[in-house]
Amino acid sequence: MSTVLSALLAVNWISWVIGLPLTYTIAAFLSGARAGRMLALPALVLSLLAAVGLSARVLAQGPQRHMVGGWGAPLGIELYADGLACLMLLMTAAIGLFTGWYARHYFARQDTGATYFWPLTGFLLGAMNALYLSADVFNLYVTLELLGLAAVGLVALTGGAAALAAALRYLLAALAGSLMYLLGVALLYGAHGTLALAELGARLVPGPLAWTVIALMTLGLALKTALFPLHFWLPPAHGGAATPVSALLSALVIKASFYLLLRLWFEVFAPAVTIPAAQLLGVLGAGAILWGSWLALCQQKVKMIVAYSTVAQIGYLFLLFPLAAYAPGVESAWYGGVYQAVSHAFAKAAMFLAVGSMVLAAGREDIDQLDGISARLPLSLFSFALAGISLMGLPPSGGFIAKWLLLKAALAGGQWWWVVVMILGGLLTAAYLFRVLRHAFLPARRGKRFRALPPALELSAFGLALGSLALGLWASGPLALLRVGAPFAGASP
Amino acid sequence: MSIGLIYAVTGALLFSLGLYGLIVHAHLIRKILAFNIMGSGTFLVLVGLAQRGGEVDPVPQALVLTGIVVAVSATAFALILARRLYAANGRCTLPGEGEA
Amino acid sequence: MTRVLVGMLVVALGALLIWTMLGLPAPSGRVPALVAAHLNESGVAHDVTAVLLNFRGYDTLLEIGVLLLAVLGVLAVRLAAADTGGTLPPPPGALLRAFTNLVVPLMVLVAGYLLWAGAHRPGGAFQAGAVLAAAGVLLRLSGRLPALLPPRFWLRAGLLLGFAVFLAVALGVTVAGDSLLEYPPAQAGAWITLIEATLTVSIGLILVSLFVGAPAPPGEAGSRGGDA
Amino acid sequence: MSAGPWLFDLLIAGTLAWIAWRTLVTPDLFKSVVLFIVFGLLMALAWARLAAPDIALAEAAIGAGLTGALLLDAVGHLQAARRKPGKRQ
Repeated sequence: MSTVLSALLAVNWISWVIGLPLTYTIAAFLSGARAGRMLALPALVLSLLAAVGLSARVLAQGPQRHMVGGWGAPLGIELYADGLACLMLLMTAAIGLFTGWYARHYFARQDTGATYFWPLTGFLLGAMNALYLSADVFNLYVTLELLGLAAVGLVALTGGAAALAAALRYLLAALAGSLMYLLGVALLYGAHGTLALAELGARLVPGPLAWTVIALMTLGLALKTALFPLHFWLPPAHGGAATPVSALLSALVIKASFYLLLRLWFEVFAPAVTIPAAQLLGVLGAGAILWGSWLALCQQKVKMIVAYSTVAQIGYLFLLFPLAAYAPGVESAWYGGVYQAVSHAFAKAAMFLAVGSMVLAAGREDIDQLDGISARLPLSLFSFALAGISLMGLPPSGGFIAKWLLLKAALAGGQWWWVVVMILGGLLTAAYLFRVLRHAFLPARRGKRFRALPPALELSAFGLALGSLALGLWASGPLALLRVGAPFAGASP
Repeated sequence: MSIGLIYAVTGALLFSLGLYGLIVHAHLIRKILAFNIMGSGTFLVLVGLAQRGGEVDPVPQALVLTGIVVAVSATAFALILARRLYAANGRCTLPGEGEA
Repeated sequence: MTRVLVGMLVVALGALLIWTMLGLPAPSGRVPALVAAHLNESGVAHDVTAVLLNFRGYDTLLEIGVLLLAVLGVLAVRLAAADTGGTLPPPPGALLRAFTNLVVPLMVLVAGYLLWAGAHRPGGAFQAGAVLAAAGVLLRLSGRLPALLPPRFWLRAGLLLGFAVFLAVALGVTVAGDSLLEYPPAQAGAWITLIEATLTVSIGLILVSLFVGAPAPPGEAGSRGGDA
Repeated sequence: MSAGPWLFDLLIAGTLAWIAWRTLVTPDLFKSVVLFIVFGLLMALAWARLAAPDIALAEAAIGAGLTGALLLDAVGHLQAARRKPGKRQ
């Protein structure tokens, strides 16, 4: 038994985490929509297993370094898997699996766009896995572009003028963001002669170059993460896409650029970042929470409510930066911010899938057409409510743990004003979520017809909602994984 | 000032010009042109700055080759989206940005 | 008003960038020295090719993915049948046909030369692929490339070939126990030649597909009858 | 290093910036695209001056050639469509 285990631990999981989704993409494009659909679940399960295998290895042996081509930095590209990377990989694989399950049945119903959904999704997941594992700033640029083009392709799948405009707006924003990031890469290589994250972290010194690089890269990645007031591209893209696409984009894709920002700020920029810069990110985060929640409250279309909710929830991620700027709160802030990224992913994917089912059943997208949903789709509505608990930050949910850690950091650092923002944000979140629930609990109007849905559409959303709950009930596991190789070794949140 | 630095400075100018065009132009093809100019500027900084000492550095040269391929991919995709949008609603601009 | 504001901001950005760059000390030259030191282990004699296909081959693998994604995107955002009018060439004149007859074989030769040259001097799969694509565009303009798209099975296989071979090699060498893309030193040259040759074909096909524009998806191949 | 090649590089650099500016502000879209292709060819020259012949080849073939062809095709298509009376569907 132990030999089997040690053999499994010795497997080169990093290669497979990246290789499996890309191999699936080739198969899905080569053999067309039907094969793509049939192979999706096996490929997604294998990807999840590879992520689990890598995480087990990281838990057992500590962070893993992988020198692509055997060269090592600075000549070659290095990959690096620590607890943070593993948690993001697990999140991506789990949400990819449930969303893929949903999509199998969603696209069986309405076939437009199904042909290219599968290969594009394979690229999307492969690009995210590659991004989470890369330890080279230029290689990260290539993964960002791979991710951006795959995401835009998925948005455009629906066809129609609105989807095309949303896709173009998204594409132009993503390209501008990538080029700002790439200019930062050019300055870093020019100044320090290396592209490896670890080496750059050791060489960066405070000064005009460091500050210019920080400004360019942070601006580019904030644009890609849709941080207020750069969120203009997000609602039409996320709210207008096909439902499984909305879930993938809102839950996962924005987390990739946020993750990169986190890595850069803590592992490369740390010696040169200033407290005002961190406070500025926090102020924008606060703006996102309040403005995004307010706009969510004003929307008429259900999917747009969920999309604006993403704009607001992104704000919490950015509170991490000012909260971590003062020593007493730094650990809680870091763990809280990362936990917010993961629990928001599960809750938001569940919410988009549940809302998508409601829209599909009712045949309309407007919030006042949801009457009768509580009787017709109780499981979807329940999933929506469970996910809402996490978004509001109520116990027992992953969102509660995340916001609790952030509050703890705010109090430890004496920054009470962020507490006020978080409480206001929670109240606004409750307001827009209850607005949806209220409409859904109204009795169906006379003669209203619903489309029958395959149970998988409801069950996959429910699975994700349970996941967002489980993150609150069993938080010690993910937090233990996060601790492996965290910027503050050995400490617990 | 070395040859490398001359082109790196030019690259910074082109990046700024391109960014300006990308923001202020409403016409989609102009935005795509501006993006390409911004990209060329970035590439010049990448190679020029690394070669400011006069020594040839093959690494940034290889990175720029990769970057050029990425840029043409993005351009082709953006153009097809723009043409398709024009076919759908007869406009060459994004909604809310007006016809310029 | 917006223009003035944006203008001031980008002028400030440009000035900041230039001021930053002018203040930098001379580069260390560490990485170029490393490239030169390991060039003879890379399997090729030209340094840029060595970086592209060996030292940083992983970047190139993902970059072919970006190219494929552009094709996927173009296919996904297919134009309505009426809209392909712009990409349809006018009936070819006799001159164009004669020119094509003369030039296309020449271009194939040039592509082959560029591919071969890449191992020891400037050139390689990308430039060769681009020349092949130009030949394809010429054939297309003179009406010799009927119904290239929508992509049937074999065309899709051609589009994927370079990426698939590259990925298979990258993963294949890990099964033997080494890192991703770690060619056995003695065989590096052979693997790179295989990868470059297949990449050239795929890059050529991908670039032509991007130019030919958005066709109907494979599922509708029968009903549309070509890309017109 | 003598002043001669230096001046040549400054000339290329200045022309690049000027053509980029003209590309962005020229009212006629078709002329803009033609200027952009000229810009790409000048970029190839700049790459040659930076001792980067690989990029010069790729820039001429892909940057100026293919991107230019794609843009010309798109502009020609849009202008042809615009000349027809009524909106296309």
